[in-house]
Amino acid sequence: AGCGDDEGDGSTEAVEELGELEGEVSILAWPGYVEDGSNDPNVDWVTPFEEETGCEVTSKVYGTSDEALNLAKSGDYDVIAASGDLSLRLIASDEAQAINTDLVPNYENVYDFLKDTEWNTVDGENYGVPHGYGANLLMYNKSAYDTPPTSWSAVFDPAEMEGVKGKVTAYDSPIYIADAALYLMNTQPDLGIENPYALDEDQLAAAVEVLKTQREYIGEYWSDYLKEISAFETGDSVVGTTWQVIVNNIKNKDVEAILPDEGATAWNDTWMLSSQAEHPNCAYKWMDYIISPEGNAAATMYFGEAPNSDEACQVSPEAEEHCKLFNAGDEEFSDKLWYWRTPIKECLDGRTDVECTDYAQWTEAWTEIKG
Amino acid sequence: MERSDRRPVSRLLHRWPAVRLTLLLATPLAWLLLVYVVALAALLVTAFWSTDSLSGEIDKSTWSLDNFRTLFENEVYRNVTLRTVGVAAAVTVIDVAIALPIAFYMAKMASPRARRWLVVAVLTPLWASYLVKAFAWRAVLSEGGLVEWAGGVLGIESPGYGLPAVIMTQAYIWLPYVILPIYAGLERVPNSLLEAAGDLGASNGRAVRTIVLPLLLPAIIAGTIFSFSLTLGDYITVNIVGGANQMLGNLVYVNAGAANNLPLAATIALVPIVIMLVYLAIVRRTGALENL
Amino acid sequence: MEPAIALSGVTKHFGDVRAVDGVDLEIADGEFFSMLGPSGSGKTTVLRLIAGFERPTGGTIRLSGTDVTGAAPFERDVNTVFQDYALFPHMSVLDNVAYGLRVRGVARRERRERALEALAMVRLPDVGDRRPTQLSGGQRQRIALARAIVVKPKVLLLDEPLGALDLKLREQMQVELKQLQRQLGITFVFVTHDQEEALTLSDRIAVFNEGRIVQLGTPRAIYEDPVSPYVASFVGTTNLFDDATSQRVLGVSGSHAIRPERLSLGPADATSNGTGDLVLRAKVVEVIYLGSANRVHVRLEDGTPVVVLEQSSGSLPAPEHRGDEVTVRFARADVVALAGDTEKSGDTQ
Amino acid sequence: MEPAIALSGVTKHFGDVRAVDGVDLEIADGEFFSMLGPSGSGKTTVLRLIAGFERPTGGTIRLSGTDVTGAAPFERDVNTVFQDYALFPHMSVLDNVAYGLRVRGVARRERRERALEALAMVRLPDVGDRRPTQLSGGQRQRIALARAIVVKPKVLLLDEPLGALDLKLREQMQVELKQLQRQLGITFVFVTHDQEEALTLSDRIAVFNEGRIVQLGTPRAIYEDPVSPYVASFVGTTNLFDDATSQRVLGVSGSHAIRPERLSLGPADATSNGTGDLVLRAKVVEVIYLGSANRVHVRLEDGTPVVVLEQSSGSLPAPEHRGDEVTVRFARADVVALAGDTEKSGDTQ
Amino acid sequence: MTFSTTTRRLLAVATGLVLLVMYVPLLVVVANSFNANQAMTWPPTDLTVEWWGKAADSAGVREAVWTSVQVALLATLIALVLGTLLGVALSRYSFFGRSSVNLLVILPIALPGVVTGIALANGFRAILGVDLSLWTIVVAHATFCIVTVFNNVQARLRRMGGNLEEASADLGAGVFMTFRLVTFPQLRSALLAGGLLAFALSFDEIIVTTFTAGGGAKTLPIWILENMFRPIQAPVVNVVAVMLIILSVVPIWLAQRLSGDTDALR
Ligand SMILES: Nc1ncnc2c1ncn2[C@@H]1O[C@H](COP(=O)(O)OP(=O)(O)OP(=O)(O)O)[C@@H](O)[C@H]1O
Ligand SMILES: Nc1ncnc2c1ncn2[C@@H]1O[C@H](COP(=O)(O)OP(=O)(O)OP(=O)(O)O)[C@@H](O)[C@H]1O
Ligand SMILES: NCCCCNCCCN
Ligand SMILES: [Mg+2]
Ligand SMILES: [Mg+2]
Repeated sequence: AGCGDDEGDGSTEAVEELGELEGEVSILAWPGYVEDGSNDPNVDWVTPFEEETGCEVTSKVYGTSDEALNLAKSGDYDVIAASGDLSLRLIASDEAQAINTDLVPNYENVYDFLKDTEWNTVDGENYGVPHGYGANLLMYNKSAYDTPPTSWSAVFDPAEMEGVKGKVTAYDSPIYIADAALYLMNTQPDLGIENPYALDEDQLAAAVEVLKTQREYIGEYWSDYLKEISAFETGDSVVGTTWQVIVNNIKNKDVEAILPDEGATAWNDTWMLSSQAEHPNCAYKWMDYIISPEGNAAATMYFGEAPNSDEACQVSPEAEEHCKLFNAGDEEFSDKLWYWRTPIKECLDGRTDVECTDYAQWTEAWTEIKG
Repeated sequence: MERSDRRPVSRLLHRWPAVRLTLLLATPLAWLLLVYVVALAALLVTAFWSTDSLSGEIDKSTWSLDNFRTLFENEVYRNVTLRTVGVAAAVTVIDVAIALPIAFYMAKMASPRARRWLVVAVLTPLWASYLVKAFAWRAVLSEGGLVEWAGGVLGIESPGYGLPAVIMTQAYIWLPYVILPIYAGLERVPNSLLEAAGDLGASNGRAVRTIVLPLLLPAIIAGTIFSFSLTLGDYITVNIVGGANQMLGNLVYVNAGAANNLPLAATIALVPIVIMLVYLAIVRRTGALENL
Repeated sequence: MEPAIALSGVTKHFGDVRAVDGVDLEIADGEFFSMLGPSGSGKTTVLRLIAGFERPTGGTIRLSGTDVTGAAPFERDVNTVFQDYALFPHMSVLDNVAYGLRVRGVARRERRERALEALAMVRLPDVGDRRPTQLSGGQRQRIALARAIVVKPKVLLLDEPLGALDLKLREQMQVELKQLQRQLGITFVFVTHDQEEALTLSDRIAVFNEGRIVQLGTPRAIYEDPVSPYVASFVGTTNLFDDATSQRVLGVSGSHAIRPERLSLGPADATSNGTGDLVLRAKVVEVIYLGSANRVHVRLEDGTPVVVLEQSSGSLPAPEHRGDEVTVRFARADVVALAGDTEKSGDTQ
Repeated sequence: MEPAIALSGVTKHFGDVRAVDGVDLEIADGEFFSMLGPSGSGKTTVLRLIAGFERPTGGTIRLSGTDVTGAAPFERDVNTVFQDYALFPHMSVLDNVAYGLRVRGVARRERRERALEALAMVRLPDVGDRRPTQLSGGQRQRIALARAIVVKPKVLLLDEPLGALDLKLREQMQVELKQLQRQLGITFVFVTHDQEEALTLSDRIAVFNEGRIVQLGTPRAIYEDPVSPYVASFVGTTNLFDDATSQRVLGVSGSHAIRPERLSLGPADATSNGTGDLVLRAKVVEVIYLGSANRVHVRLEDGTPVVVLEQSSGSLPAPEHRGDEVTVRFARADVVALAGDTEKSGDTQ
Repeated sequence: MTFSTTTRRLLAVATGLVLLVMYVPLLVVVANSFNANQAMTWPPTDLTVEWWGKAADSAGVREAVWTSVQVALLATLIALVLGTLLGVALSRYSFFGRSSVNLLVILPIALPGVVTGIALANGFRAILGVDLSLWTIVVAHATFCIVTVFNNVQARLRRMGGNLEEASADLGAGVFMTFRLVTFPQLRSALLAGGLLAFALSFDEIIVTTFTAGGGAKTLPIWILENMFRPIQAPVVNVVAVMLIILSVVPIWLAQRLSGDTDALR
């Protein structure tokens, strides 16, 4: 079947070939993923795409994965940049359609360890192409410590937090429960946590307990980076989770970030095609463009995450520099990362004897933790 | 009367006041009912449904009181409600306390010329974006921020981020909305009443307490509707300067906009709705609703 | 004894406007004192100065000998009945009346009793529970009065208290005011621009013009011996003759005035008959029926317009129609010689 | 000829209030017709019914023979001068005056000319460019008049047009109104509660009470032959004697009235001297100086209070002080026999 | 009324202090627009005009401002029409349910924005089945702006009384002509006042807008919120805010000019 005539029915069959370009495409993405120079004339990778394909881009940004799901449901968007905690929810709610990676030539460059992962592939069907990835690092202000922390215990162990009480920060989303679970995985093996996104009720309760304790030491939670940057810049916060891009933007020399020994939670974003896409052909063009070395390098460098291919790392000396900083392609580094997934009842770690807690429960728990 | 023949519509309208009234009311009422009341009612209905957590689809087939149970049984909601109402009340009290003397000075003491300028001065901050102002307060209250920077000599410490910061920032942002109705209300209190009170032996303070305040009550309440309701629903300021705290607005926002649990969001939203309706019902008799 | 109120050299400027311009005034204890004058002549301002709502630009104000020039209204033993009544809309009538007692810390019970007494005094014993808005204009006026007298001030200031009432009610209230004043023995300072009211009620009257007192005296003195054409024409209707007319009509020089009621009409052929009265030929221009009298506008032979007031006392035949030939008769003694200019001030366009 | 205005059986209820209660009334072309009555008696409502601002609950209204009962104000050839003037504050005086012409589509030029003419007629030729707020009360009143007459209505309705003016100005405007009406030949329907004003100006007067016309007639008829104690006491001051008093004082039965100006005072030992006049002994209670007259309150020997109006005509000695013994003299012919009850209505608390 | 000099001074000082506190955060905004540190920390260490240059080049700002102006103008226009109709109806007629209508008008402003936001968003999408767009923002804003116009109109009409309209009818003007020549001119400054407040409310609204904005419609507050997530852009936001403060003088002065009284500013 040609593309574009069966939109909206939630078909999961990937198309065979591309049809005529529609002349426009509507994109839903994290801030900084779709820059057309309107905010800064020097930051623009959309215009070349538009010139090349004739597909006029409109875009909307979202603040959290949860907000994105809501927006995606409106059906206003053809392509969606989804983190791992969102992608499965989009698929489950029939908001995403399977794609044909053959129609995305640049797909072949993508690091293998990003392909066919649980958050972009279901039952062997690809639901998108990988964009970039990054870790939720541990950031701290050296001046607050005699010996700089090396473990997540810096933000979970009361003894360690005592010295920085009121200056600890954490990411403001239910998905942050996974960070606590990861910590428990290492500190309380008895709980039997195998995957921080697959928690049964007891395991969740344990994580919640850790977080409730942590709550006493929290100065503020963050979800937008300006807040996080300013807090570390001024010293309102001295330790907490962060993204590499935030570290890069902090001028305070005492602030640095590490990947702790336990590893970390992380995200890997996927460009997905909406099941309601009205401009699927332009959408395919966009997906191909944004994972192309040039497009991908530009976007991931601007946002501050690792690009999805070595080719992207080689487009310029700056890109090479960038890739080093972000450990791009470093599988060893990547192995330490637990990419965001959507917790569901069916345990992601393969357990069948228990039911796991789903995202709704996590959300409720998060409300409770914050109190 | 040749004139009359040219105005069939005017004549008709004159003859049938009910027609005139109907024509006047039809559009605005239809708007308010169709756009707003229906939407609110639908929201109320939603509160009895539930959401599938993975797909985010609303399950409309089963009606249940689960959301209400969550709301009433989970301590968190009670705490957040109390916290939010407390913050809103504090903001309102502070705003009224600040607005009264300012408005009094503007309306009863300043020269007409100064009055104009004061009104402009009070209004101008409204145009600086709400978000920008909230962030400016972040800079004011931060560690080593303006408060500590300027107050350093005096040993003044910033309260830091948290509920006091939320209260200060919200009080700041909504202050003009409270000053204006109170100022307008004061202008409507005839000077002769104040004079009569003084004449009968009341000191100025006494005259203000026994005459001005009671007469001003509707205007004050009109102002409090703004500050109270705007604070009651806010979730942005608390994110910016509220430290680790959350308010009702955050819960509604997180469930509706983020967690995609509209039924629960609708249920939580009923809390501020009920609070405001009760408040409106109480103040309705004072005539405040005509002073907004 | 010290005068109840003494103003000396009191001046009040509002920017460029000299609202009050060097007023010297002594008002005796228990006097019913009126201030009469056209709009903007400064009456209200003088009152507000006495009450303490305004501070004088210059001069001093003494109450019973004490200098109160800088004192606040609540420090003065003086109460005001405002023109717009200034009743507190959020209080019941009783609370309004009791207000002055309340701020003086009088106990609730006594407050109530004395307020009810005051209400009885203004003959409204039963409206205590109402709100001021539920009263008619005349009733509000009396409540304002009751509110002022309940604290037993030494001086009561009244700014056109009857201005908003209709004629019938106004006359009734005039009588009551006068009675009340006598009964209480309080000094009344009464502002009005109704000359009849001033004449009816006052012991003494001050006629104001442009911030100054132009004449001060008893009603009779003001009415019968106006010092200037301005006063003559402002207080009551009068026939004013300027110098030229006086010479022509009366055969004397200088400005003169004669009141319409001092003139009488006679048949066209009447003569002075040796009474010494002046008898002048005239033609009737207009007859206005006033019920208790006729106001007859005539024109003398030389064209001078003259107004004659003929009381319908039954004895004189009612003058007939316009155009009739008549004679105007008056005694020379009733002609008042005026000082000052003949310019008629007080006329409003 | 058809009457300019004819009301038959006109009734207007506001909820339970019967504001107008079965009024029949014909007003002739060119008549100066006044409606007199206490507050709330329905005068304004009748006017508003004629103007078309209210629709009658019952009855019909005809203008020059045409039934206009259901017609809108803008369909009626009738104009109103409002008590508060209702000048359009956002328009210049000229635009105000020209308004009626503008809505009739008269060309700008002609509009201007005719408006200026009307302004000249009310003797304010130069204020066209001002705003209404820049005028004094009296001037506004005239502008309201000019605005109403510029469209040459057949009937002009005036609702207490002089109510807001002070006495001096009011008298002046009365004269001008009367002149204007004569000059234009328009029917005037004039509402007032000032009886003197009604007497002064009107061809005929309707006295209202509780939504009904209680007497209709010329000023003289109303003043001199009141049909009831109510009318007698409402129009002018009067001495009312109820049946018992009449028998005691006058020796006749039934209610009677006599006007204060029909009474005169004499020395205590005066007698009727065969004139047939009644001479009664009395004691002076109060003397009120009115300038042009003295109002003397006396008490007859049997205790009946009587008011005597003594014009200060110069010939009589001014009556002395309270407590003096005097005689009251009057002609039997001046006593008016009244029908109806003696209850004095029209008194307002 | 006389007040003691002490009272006067005390209140004058209080007024001055409050105004000072009102303007200090605005000064921080101004300072930050020149602050070389993009995290807007205090005090600014280095000054730069870089952000002003960036703001001048930013098409996104311009588009967002234009979108906000469009939304605010349209919402204000609708509010003016609906608010006037309601104001006239409620001040010139008494009818059954009058106070309920009054309450209904107030509800959208009295209920918190987040409630209005989710109710309308849900209403648009689930009930009416319309896509969110600029128009849904306009509808939402107009709904809570009606009350500002309504209140001003009602207050003005009550003060004006019915006499002027009767005088107009009396002089021969029909219903519409009376409205055009008398009622409307009388309402003008009230409409200006209500409209200005409505415009301000809409222009700065973020919460209701967040819920009712579609993909294509980006109002200025939304743009600002988005850019708060973009560290590199944050200082540009301050520049925009400073520009807004400066530009706000235009409508405020306009209102003063047109109405000649402070009435229009409420
Ligand atoms: N607060 C004020 N500010 C400026 N001018 C004032 C003020 N109060 C009074 N005036 C001016 O002072 C003059 C005297 O005013 P005042 O009110 O005393 O007159 P009045 O004799 O009471 O007049 P009316 O009979 O109209 O009440 C007037 O010219 C008036 O405009
Ligand atoms: N619109 C109305 N609604 C209800 N009652 C009304 C209305 N208009 C007038 N009335 C009542 O009708 C009666 C007659 O009123 P109207 O205004 O005609 O009296 P009036 O003779 O003009 O009195 P005034 O001398 O006080 O002007 C009064 O009792 C009044 O309260
Ligand atoms: N200046 C920001 C004002 C925001 C007002 N929002 C009102 C929404 C009411 N539901
Ligand atoms: Mg005065
Ligand atoms: Mg009336």
